[in-house]
Amino acid sequence: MTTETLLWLIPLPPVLAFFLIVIFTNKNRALSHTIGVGAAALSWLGSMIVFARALGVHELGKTPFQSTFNWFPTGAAWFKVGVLIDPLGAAVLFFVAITIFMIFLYSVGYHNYGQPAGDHDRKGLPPHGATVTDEHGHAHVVPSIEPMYSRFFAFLGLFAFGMYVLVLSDNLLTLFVGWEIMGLCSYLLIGFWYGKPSARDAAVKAFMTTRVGDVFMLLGIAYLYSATGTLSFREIFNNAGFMQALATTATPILGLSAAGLIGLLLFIGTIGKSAQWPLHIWLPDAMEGPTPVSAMIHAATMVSAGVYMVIRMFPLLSLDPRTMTVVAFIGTFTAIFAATIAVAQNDIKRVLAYSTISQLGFMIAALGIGAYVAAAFHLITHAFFKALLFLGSGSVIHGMEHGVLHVQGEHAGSPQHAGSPQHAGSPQPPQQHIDPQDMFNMGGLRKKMPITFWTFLIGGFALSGFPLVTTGFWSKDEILADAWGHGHLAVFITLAVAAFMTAFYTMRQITLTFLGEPRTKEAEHAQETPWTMTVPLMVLAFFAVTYGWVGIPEHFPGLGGLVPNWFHDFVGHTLAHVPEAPAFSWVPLLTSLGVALGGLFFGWLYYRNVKSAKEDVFQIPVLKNKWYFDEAYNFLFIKPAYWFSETFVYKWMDQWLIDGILHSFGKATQGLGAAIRKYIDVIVVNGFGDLVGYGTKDVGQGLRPMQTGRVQQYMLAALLTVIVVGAILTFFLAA
Amino acid sequence: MIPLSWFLFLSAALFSIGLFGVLARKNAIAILLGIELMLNAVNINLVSFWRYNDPSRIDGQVFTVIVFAVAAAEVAVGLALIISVYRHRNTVVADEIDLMKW
Amino acid sequence: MDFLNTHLLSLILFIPSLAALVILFLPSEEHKFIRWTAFLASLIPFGLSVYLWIQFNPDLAGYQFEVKYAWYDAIASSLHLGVDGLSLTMVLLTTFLTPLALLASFNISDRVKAYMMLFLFLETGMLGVFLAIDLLAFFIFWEIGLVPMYFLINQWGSANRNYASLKFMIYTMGGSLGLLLGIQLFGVLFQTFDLAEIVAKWNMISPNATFGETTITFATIKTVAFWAFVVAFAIKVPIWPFHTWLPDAHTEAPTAGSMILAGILLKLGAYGFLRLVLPLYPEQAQYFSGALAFLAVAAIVFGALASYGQTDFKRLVAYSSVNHMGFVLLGVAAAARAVGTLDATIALNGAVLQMFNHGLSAAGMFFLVGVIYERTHTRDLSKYGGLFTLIPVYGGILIFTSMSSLGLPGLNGFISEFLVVRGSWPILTVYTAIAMLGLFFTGAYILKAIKNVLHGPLNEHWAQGEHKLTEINTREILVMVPLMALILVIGVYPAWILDVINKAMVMLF
Amino acid sequence: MTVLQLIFLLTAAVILGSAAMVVTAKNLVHAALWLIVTLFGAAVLFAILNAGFIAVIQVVVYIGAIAILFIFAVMLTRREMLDRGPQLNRGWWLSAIIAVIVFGGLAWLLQGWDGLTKTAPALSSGFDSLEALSRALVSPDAYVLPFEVASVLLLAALVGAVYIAFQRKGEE
Repeated sequence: MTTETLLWLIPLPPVLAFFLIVIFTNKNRALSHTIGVGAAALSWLGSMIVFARALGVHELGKTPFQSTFNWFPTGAAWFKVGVLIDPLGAAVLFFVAITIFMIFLYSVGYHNYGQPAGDHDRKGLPPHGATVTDEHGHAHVVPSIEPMYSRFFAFLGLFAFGMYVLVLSDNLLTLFVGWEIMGLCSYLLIGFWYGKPSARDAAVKAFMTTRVGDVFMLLGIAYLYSATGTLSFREIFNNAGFMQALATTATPILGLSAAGLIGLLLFIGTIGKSAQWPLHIWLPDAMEGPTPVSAMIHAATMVSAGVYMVIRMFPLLSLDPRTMTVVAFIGTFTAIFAATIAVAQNDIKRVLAYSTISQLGFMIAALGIGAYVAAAFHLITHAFFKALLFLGSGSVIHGMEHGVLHVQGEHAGSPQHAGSPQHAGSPQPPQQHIDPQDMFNMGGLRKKMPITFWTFLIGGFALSGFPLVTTGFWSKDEILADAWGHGHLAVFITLAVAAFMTAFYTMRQITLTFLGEPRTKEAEHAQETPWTMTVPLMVLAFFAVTYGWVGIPEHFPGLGGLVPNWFHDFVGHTLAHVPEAPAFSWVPLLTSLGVALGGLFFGWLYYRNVKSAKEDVFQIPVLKNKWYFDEAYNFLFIKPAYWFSETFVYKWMDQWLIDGILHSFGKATQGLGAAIRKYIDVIVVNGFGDLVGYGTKDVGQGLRPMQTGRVQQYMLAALLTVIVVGAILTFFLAA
Repeated sequence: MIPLSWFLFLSAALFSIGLFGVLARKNAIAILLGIELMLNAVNINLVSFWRYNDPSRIDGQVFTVIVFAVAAAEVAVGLALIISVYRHRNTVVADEIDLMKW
Repeated sequence: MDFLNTHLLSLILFIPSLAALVILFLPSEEHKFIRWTAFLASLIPFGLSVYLWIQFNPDLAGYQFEVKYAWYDAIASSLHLGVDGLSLTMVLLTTFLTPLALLASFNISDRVKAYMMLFLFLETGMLGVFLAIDLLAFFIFWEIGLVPMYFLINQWGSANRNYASLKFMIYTMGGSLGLLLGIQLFGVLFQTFDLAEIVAKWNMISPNATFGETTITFATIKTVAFWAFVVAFAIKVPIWPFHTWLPDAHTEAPTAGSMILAGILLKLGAYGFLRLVLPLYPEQAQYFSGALAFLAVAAIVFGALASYGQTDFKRLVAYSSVNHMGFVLLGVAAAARAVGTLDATIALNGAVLQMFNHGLSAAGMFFLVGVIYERTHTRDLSKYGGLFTLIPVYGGILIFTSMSSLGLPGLNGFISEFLVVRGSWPILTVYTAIAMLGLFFTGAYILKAIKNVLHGPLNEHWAQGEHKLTEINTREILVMVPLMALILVIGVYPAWILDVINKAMVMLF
Repeated sequence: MTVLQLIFLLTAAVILGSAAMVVTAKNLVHAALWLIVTLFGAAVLFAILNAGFIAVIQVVVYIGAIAILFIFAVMLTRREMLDRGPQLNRGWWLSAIIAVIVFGGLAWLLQGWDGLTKTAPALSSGFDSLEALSRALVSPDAYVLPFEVASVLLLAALVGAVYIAFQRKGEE
């Protein structure tokens, strides 16, 4: 099979799995997850083959794998869409395929495959556990299988399809298609437990917030398309004439060039999708979804998609320095802003969510200062370790839920609760004793869940940038080096502070969760998760460590040159002009060493003694409440929008003004009609009509007696008439 | 020879007498009798015109024959009607048979 | 076969009416038999339209399959039928939707015979507008379509149907008065009603020439006539601020009536813009394209906002039609301003495809609203809640269809909206940018509907007892399957239909 | 004055006299009998006019069938009418005047006509009016159609008369 054919085939298995599961196999759980995981495996296999072949091509940037076909006609020409694997695409495809496959596998365990159906579970709500009786007659409460198990794999399949489409696209339009399909899937998956109002609202929030970006992005696409007549990345970027024209055409907005404006419009799309300030608000709420979804959204796919798109469009963005400044500012600000919030969160997943926002800010900032390769590198390393962390946190929550159910089972075993399905018709969710996601309810889990602990530790260290062994160190170091090397001091300092905070809150998380002693009974009964969950953790942990080694700078003291800086070389060739790696400097290296180790150390130092949330000095209200952005948006945009829609547009404009005018027309016409009737119709027209009618009737009444019914009288009359008429004719007319 | 005018005047007189019968008699049967007189007057006219114009054209006689047929039919139906009315209303007075008035 | 080829259009046009006459002689108690007769009969025009689609040669300019029957010889009007790529698409949409609407009406048990007959007559009326290329015939079919719809709303509608049907009827008829006068003007001037001839002769008239004995110049006359046409079609589309009849009519109409109303009747107005306004008044359209664009953008934005502000599910969907049809007019306005350019062609492609797409998605949405209304007897969004649990198949279908309405890429709505935006951006930049606000709120109201109907805590009222909600049944699924299939097919591979539209647009303008 | 004229005048006197009796006789049986006299007179006139066949038919059909029918009818309905008041309407004088006017009008019309004094042409030898009549009645060129129609009319009258006068069960 040629590589081009393979490229076309890679996205298909997940989408076929989606349709198969939705239409045919949704009743059969085993078949559904087999299809889902199998499809992910097939796509993964295809991606690996493509990746291997891509490695074998010399100068893939100049001769990428590419194939197009006509999608729809525009005038005399056709709009072509196609698949493209250039170095950037290959690198992204690699991590996307692996993480997606791992997430599929992980979902099998996470949704408790093989467990009994829940006692009171119903569709749309998370499973509440099932009571089983063992051979000794003891009732235990164990985790129950997700009621919508098959549906989850269907959605995941569609999500994977969207991501593959996005990565494989050779043009902005199909990229946008994949982008939006993922948007839909994130909506469906965040709202997977749609019965919970919080999940439902989070889903809507996610969709609408990203849609703000999407409509701008659509404009950007339309603008770019009308300016160049094509949307294919290579056709635009490899055409110097286009680029020249885009860079020099002025637009009336902010003095930007056309390239700058297009870039800015597209970048707003990224702000929405990658949850950058000020559109970051949806991402933490998206934690309402099941954990594999969080991993999917935060690591492997959706938020990466935003960054991926800006990296793709980097040649265009870099044409206008003003746009680059905006990008750098947004990225840097988001990095530090989200980090401050992360410090004050207690929900294990929310910490990671803000951490994601912050790390995405790093990438955006890197792009903004022109560090193309560093951004791509951090995108990929981050994907690995953040997927690892999310899946790890999911594993922790899963283990904690086990503990929660165990404790609950003990209660259920006591006399007053024994055999208590009292409301069979209207299931009551069993009493939740504690929140299994709150880190202050955990502690000491390292003994209960060793695999989870070690993999989470690796992920956490990678996120913090633990020197030399973790990927995070290499990629973050490269960003700092670029910022320093290119003279963006403000960016450098801000990012360094953010990196310190990252290390700090990561260690806070690890300490609170795994170290020390269990703080609750539930945490004591936590249990390691099944192999379907731990295997993905280990695989991702492997990459979280090793992947960094492909991007060690050449001039790094000691290690530099041991392995060639393959990543920079490979991905850099995506661009027509390979960006130069910054010259080596001790300042960023020492800084990243310092902030990583310092953050980790202080985090451990402080939190090893903190026993409850009340003792935590970082529970600052403004941080805990995320700088009150949700409240502000609600007050500034959502409520006015709703008021404007319902009251102004509908009630006032449509119902009152327009319909009012219509009704007054109607009334005026009715009035006119009434007047005409009263003064003209009734008097003149009816008068005449009545005259004719009644007159005829009266005459008829008068003549009625003539109708005697007597034959002879009729005949007489007839004869008389004949005689008279005959006489008249004869004597007067004929004469 | 008898002039044509004699026949015509006779026929006119007979017609008028019949007409008077039709108009003046009370009894419906008598009215029918008057009609018979009028028909006979017509027949006399037809035959005389045949004889006095061109006897080789036989049309006058044919008409007379057809008048016979019509008269027979008319009398048959007319009398049947009268008998029927008589059965229902016990009268043969034409003036009393006035169901058709307004 | 030869007969079929020469009379194809007349067959498509009149078979529904013939079927209606056949139904007239069926016993009125045999509901099942009448339904099936109507449904099967309406499949014949669909089959013929597919055949027409296959036989149609998109590369030829002008009308194909023309037939001409003598009609009003005295005023030189004839029943002249023909199709080009534009009308072909609309004919296909009409004959495709009508059987589905009839299938959707199988639950009607009140005066089935009259209902089915009206529906079939309605189909003839609508097809007539798309097929006629004689202006008088066009106008007559235009008005014919109103009558069955009036009765469908008035007789089979819900509570406020009298008001809604009257508003619908008076508004549309009032609007078309100007159209009638305009058409009469052509008749008087050119002694013909043949569209092609009129377009040629009308555009030859110098704007400075005066009309008859008067001193009125043709520039004035053309401007007045232009607005007369625009108002007639704008009411039908409907374009803000002429749109208020639509939510009322839609909300009160029976389900299948709403399907046809949104799916096809609105397209008559848009079709009028493309078939008559642009060819007849290129200069005026260009001059007033800014005003048209303003109205279009107002429809897009206010339609979306009003939809977002609804608490009535059906009314919400009804307002979405205003929003979506605004994109059609935006494309038309862009094409009017820059006629002949590539951007204009793309905008027109988008507009026509948007007409087709909206026909699919709006019909589907109205049907789905009808399905749930029939079961719950309420349209109030706040009375639903969490129904996904009870009716997962319905929920899936609703999400799919509403995503088409939302313009999700991969489904049909995206292609057309993108083309319109792409085409109008270089021509009407600011308007297009403002229209994005409407696109944003499109998402808002769709999600609001899903949120209230399917998601959230289950409203226990519907969970058991006499109110227990039943799943969408096989017949209803069968109505939706063709719609969904086409939605997906156009979204994934639009070339088969866009090729026909594109060639027609290139040759027309 | 020839014999023929004399016979004519006598016959005419009989006809008019009996006709006057027909329309004035109180007893309807008498009126019917007087009608027979009138009809005989007419038969005589037909004979005078060389229409022997018509004369015979006049006697057979009119007197033999129609007049007898009248007598039957009179007898069937007699109960009611016998000698009960005048047999003429109250306005009989108006009828008389009209009859006179009609006669006067006809006479006035006739006396102005120049064919009045015409005399009968001689019948050609060998001419048989009966044969001519017969041929005319059955010849497709002449009167076969009216003849057949007349026969149908008679049949219809027969059926109609029977139907109308038939006394249905349950009546009376």
